[in-house]
Amino acid sequence: MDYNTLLQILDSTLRLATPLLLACLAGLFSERSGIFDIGLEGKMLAAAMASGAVAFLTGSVWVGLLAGIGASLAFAAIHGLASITFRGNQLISGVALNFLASGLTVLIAQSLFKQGGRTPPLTGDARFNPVTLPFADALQGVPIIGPFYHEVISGHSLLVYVALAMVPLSWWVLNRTRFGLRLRAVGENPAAVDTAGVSVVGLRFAAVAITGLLCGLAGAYMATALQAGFGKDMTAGRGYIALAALIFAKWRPVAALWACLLFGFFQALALRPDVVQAVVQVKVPVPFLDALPYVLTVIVLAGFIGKAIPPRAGGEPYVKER
Amino acid sequence: MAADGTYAIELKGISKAFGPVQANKDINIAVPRGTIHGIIGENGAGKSTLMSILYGFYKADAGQIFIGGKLTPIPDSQSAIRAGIGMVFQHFKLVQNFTVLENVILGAEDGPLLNTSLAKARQVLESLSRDYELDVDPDALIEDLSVGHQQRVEILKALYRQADILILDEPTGVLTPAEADHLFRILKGLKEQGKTIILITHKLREIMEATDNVSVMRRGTMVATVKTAETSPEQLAELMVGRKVLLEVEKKPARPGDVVLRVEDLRVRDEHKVERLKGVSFEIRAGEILGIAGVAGNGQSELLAALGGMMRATGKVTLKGQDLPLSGRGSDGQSRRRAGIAHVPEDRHHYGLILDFTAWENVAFGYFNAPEYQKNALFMDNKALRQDTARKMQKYDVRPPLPDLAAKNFSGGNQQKIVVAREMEQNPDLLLVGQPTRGVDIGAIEFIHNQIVALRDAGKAVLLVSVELDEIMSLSDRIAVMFDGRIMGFRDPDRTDERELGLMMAGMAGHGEAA
Amino acid sequence: MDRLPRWADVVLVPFVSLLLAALISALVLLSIGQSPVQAFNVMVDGALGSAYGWGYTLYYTTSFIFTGLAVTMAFHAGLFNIGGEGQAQLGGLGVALVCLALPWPHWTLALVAATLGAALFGAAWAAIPAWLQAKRGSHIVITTIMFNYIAAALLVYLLVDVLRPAGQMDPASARFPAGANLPSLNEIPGLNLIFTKGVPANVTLFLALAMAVVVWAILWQTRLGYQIRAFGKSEPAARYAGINPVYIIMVSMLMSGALAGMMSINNVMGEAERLLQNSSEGAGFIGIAVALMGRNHPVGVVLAALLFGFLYQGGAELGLWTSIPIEMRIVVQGLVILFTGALDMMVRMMLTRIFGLFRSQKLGAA
Amino acid sequence: DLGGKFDKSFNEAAFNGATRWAQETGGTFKELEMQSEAQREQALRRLAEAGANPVVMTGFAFGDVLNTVAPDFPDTKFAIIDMVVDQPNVKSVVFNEHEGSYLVGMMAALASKTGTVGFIGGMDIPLIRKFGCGYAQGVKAVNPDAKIIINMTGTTPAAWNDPVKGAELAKGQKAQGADVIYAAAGGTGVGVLQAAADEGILSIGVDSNQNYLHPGKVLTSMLKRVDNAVYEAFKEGENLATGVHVMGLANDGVGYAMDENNASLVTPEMQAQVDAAAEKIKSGEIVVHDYMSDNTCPAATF
Ligand SMILES: Nc1ncnc2c1ncn2[C@@H]1O[C@H](COP(=O)(O)OP(=O)(O)OP(=O)(O)O)[C@@H](O)[C@H]1O
Ligand SMILES: Nc1ncnc2c1ncn2[C@@H]1O[C@H](COP(=O)(O)OP(=O)(O)OP(=O)(O)O)[C@@H](O)[C@H]1O
Ligand SMILES: [Mg+2]
Ligand SMILES: [Mg+2]
Repeated sequence: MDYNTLLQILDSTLRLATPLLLACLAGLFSERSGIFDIGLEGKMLAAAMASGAVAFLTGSVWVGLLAGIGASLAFAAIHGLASITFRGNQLISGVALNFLASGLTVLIAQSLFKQGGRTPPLTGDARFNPVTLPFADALQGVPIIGPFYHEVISGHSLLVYVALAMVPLSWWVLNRTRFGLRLRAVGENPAAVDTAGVSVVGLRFAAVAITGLLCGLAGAYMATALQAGFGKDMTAGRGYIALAALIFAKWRPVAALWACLLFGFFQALALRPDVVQAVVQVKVPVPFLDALPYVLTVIVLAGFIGKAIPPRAGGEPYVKER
Repeated sequence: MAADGTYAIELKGISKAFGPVQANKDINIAVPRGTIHGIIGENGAGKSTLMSILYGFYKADAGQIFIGGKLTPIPDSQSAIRAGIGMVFQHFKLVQNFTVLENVILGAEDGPLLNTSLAKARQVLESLSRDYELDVDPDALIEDLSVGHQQRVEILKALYRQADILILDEPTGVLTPAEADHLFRILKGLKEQGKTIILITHKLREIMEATDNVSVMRRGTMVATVKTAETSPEQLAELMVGRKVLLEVEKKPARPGDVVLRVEDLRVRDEHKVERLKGVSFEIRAGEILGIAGVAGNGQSELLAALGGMMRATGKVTLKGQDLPLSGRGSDGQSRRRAGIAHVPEDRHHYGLILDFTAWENVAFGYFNAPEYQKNALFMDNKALRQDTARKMQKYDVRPPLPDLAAKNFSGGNQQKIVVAREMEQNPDLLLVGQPTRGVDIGAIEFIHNQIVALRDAGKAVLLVSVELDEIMSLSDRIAVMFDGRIMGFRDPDRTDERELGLMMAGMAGHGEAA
Repeated sequence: MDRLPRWADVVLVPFVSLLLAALISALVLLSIGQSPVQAFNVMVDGALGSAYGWGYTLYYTTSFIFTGLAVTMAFHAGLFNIGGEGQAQLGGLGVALVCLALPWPHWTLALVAATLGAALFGAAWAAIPAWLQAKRGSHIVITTIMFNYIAAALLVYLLVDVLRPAGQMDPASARFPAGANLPSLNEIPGLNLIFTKGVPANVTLFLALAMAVVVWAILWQTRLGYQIRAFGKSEPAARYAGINPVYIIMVSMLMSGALAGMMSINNVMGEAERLLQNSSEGAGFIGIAVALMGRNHPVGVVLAALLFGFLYQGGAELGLWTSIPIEMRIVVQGLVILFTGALDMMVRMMLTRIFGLFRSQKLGAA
Repeated sequence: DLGGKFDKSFNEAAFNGATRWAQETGGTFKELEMQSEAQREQALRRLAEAGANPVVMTGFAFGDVLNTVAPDFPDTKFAIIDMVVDQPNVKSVVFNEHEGSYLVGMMAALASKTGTVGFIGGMDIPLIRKFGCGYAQGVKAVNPDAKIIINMTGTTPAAWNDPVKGAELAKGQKAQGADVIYAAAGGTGVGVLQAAADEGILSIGVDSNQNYLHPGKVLTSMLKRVDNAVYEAFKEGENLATGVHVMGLANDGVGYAMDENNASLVTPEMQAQVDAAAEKIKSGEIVVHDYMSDNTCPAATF
């Protein structure tokens, strides 16, 4: 495989890893606060539809972005209501919301545009267009790094860089701020937070809201940057891959970055079976590449690559008890 | 009452119901500033509920709270903390994988960023630990600390928030006598500083030693508040239960037969591969009660678990000469029961019962393979099971005697009676009993103690594990003291006292002289 | 808080949840400018209005009974099996392999063999997550989700590269031999008086009902069931009682997977008569809703399955005769899961309030 | 088919044909879309049930199902596109896509500056290879040493509706030097055309005229007059002429699209050259190899 092909694959790796990364960090905040969320998929989908539709109607991608975040937040709110306020089963709530999203998005898109649940293609300012980083062209000449910087690093939509920036930010918030301390505490032992006079419900809703926000970004990226419009079930299981990445990363922001890049890389490879074949010298069935992230996650879950210990209070609704 | 006549706390007409349960009924209590005030009462009498209301953890259905003489509504813990109230709960509220420092500042941070708060807290902790013998390593992880130290962290949390009213809910249940003494020294120190302390406990001895006044609760009502100096343990016990109770069990001298259980060099590792039982050897004869004294967490639980088939172990154990497998096939609870071992577990809620199951389903718990409960090769005989349950509830006076009632709807004591009935009615060769009277009120204690003695007199062997020294002293024919996974020594209850046992429980003295 | 009378808990709560779901669905329809009433009529008419409609409703019901029972079985062991989808697809593979193996002389033989095949493959697919849960403590919800995706990928591979007959373009297995065709309801003497035209509902329906009885018996009449339920309620207690956790997790998940796999007898063998990609059509997930609605009791599951059969067929009819997209049924499904599964606490609180009022009034009157 | 009614391509063409008929004759038709493979049979039966006649279905995937359904409704007429189903009451319409592809292949070669062109197929099946093969022959005819990059989106019907993957593949081919990309991939093509436009290279649409999607950026579209076929079928109505019906260049079954959107891209010379070839094909002077005839392709390897 020549260097250009590699660059090209890394390039699409970054593109494809971005929604995973945003969703993964989203899940990270929720689960660190003790709320399991398998509804990432649904939130992304809702956001994708909302942003796609609104961006088309208003012609402004920014308004679309807000709409996407709004939709995702709405779903997050329901999840919070069910799993925090009414202490329902968080997993079931997640499953339900995924169904809801996959159905509602098509219904709404269809009733708005009558195009079989699609939103019309977005053009111009209704989309996030590639931004070229400074010196990208100037440095292109420089061997190795030049093309790398130009092809892989530069020339992505703004949201890609936002996603990357979210990683250190998340780490800092979790480990260096009061909010972070309380968030981690509420995920480990809510009673400790409660008796310390801090509202468990408040903290968890805050966490779920952040999840909504980040999923909103992820969904908007799908519809307005990676693609030019929303299409039925366009997230295609990315929410679950993000979940897998989260476990793979053992609920840590920086590790999440690597996990998502890895899974993004698999997706990029799945697009180029020809390359894979050229490299490994045997025909690798595409389904195998598709399944790889899931297989790896299972291996991690099995504790063969270190044990993945979720937050102690994860999944259980908080009931006051002594 | 108090020197300066004003009260630190006054509760007026506090009531609280949990659905059908009236946990607190029109409670009135006044605590003078700068005193240690004891509260005693049966399990479920409403002590913790009352304190939780004072701490804003529960909202009272009715009643008023006065702090320092002025009406102070306490809707949540936040306002309780602001009112200068700190609470150390029965079960600690610490984040296991946080450091002491992080736990202390949690919720009391100075700014949105941590580093400043941490720096300040570090200094405060140093001075506090100097003033009150509250020394703990600020950077240690909670999960690495002993219970005693964890409790100190809880107290530090309260003091860090400038609490001048400190509530402790059954603080000594998990402490060695030494640790307990240390705690009471700390409390006295705090009292000197003018802080007010409320102490909930079941141990009359502690009340008599540490408190200035004591309030007694029964079934959700406040029955009396008296000066400690002017009362006696007997009187308090009577107030608690509402009738005379014998604090001592009377039993005939034991007539030990031949050896039933022989344990040699028993070793157990927990799931973290830590050795919890470090080579224990002893034997129990028919018609004998061997009491295991010791502070919770020194290997007694593992001993019961290993013998009961709940944990795999190494060493040699024989029951009536038969070898008992300690790991692999035949080392599970079922095989143990078949071998003739019955087991009243330490924690009925976690082990002894399925709270969502009905009483009759619980009576089959562990014995679902018993022939008398089978209709045929395929199906169980649920009808026979119900009848059998009704009989046992009759005999053990379980209230209410309804086989189809869910276990969770029985009271603590009655839940325990169901477990005891189930295990004793198997008429085993060896009975393992852990904390038989934990979470059980004095009335039920009497009954259960008599049952255990009766079983002994019927020529059975009994292994009794309890953290209550009084219980060990009064029931056992021989006492073994455990510390750090080893047996420190054997004693004859008539030829030892709580001091000696306490020292041995703390790991001091103790030579293996069998009694 | 007050406890509700048992009947309210068993009947009223699911009913109210359902009502709420229906209400929201109606609002959704209104918001996209459709008439809920008309939609409802179309659904009722298309799903229950004719023997033909029933033919489809019962067909879906059959599938949902299996997947619902699968979720139920695992649930009582305290395991949330989201893997029904993957297990069903593997079950389909089992069915296909059996049916294509030899020219079956008679459908009864084929049915027995296929049932074994389906159960075996479904169970096998549940075995790995089960083992990981039992031995390594890997969260079964996550592993089963992962296995759904792995199953999908596996089937694509098999259908494209292995099972697809030469010259055929769409990824699907060859048709099953005639001897492996199960009689549909219209081919069964007696029933053919009702079902005159060809319907997909077939003898598998009776197998499903039989399974419901079997599951009930296992759970509430046998020692195994007793141990499963005890383990499901409290794992430490189970260990105290000498119940072997590994054994229980494995057995319950294997049974669960087998049940999920068996649904493929209905759709793969009974209807499509060849193995298609994504043959289970999400029935594995609907099983969750069915089990929740049915309060994890076989009787409830059968009723809930009928309800969802109606929703599913009715939804198809919507897509057919109205401009309401067929996705509407996914929305309804999501709402039902939400209200019966995640928000049932809310419903309970509501009802408890109401009951409380009644009580106090009674007292007042007395 | 699974691409979805509004794939801007295959199914949309069919839909337009039906609408045209409806408008002209005032007749009504009932269209429905498959959500999944498993539904096909139910849908088909349901329509026949409801007395719809004729029933027209687009896409090879119906073939097998139709084989079982058709006999059950002897007096209903069926028309299937892209598949030959041998039943007395079925009309099978197949197209010479290779001929149309040949023409756009020439067009691509003529427009390409890099001498590298791309082909992105939907689901990897003989039918789509037929497109690719014709295309490749056309390219080679103009520029024998042109490089042709061929990618298939996938192996399942999902490949008809995966714009994300389509876009990624297009970007990939661009990176490998392709400056004209022919998308024969249903809804996936939308992503291909989008990406091509973003990357500033040319693309070629398929089935219906997709030039308008990105004016000035879509070189042309290989027209497959599914709309005509559907229109015809409906028009014939009850007395549908059953049997196999081949639509090629000769009877305007296939072709390439010219309109104001791509006028700027196609020079008269190019057009002349292509039209000439078209004539030769009609007259049989040029024979474009049909991949499906023997599953081989002289001009490309899959
Ligand atoms: N969260 C709760 N929900 C329902 N009932 C409760 C709850 N907490 C306590 N109760 C009931 O209220 C009564 C008082 O309980 P409480 O814990 O105050 O008693 P206690 O005196 O602290 O008992 P113990 O000595 O065991 O700590 C008991 O009947 C108990 O079962
Ligand atoms: N957590 C709880 N939730 C609901 N009801 C409870 C709870 N705890 C106790 N109850 C109910 O309150 C009643 C009294 O329980 P509690 O444990 O206080 O009795 P108790 O005073 O401890 O009696 P005993 O002396 O037998 O332990 C029980 O009948 C039980 O049904
Ligand atoms: Mg208490
Ligand atoms: Mg009690």
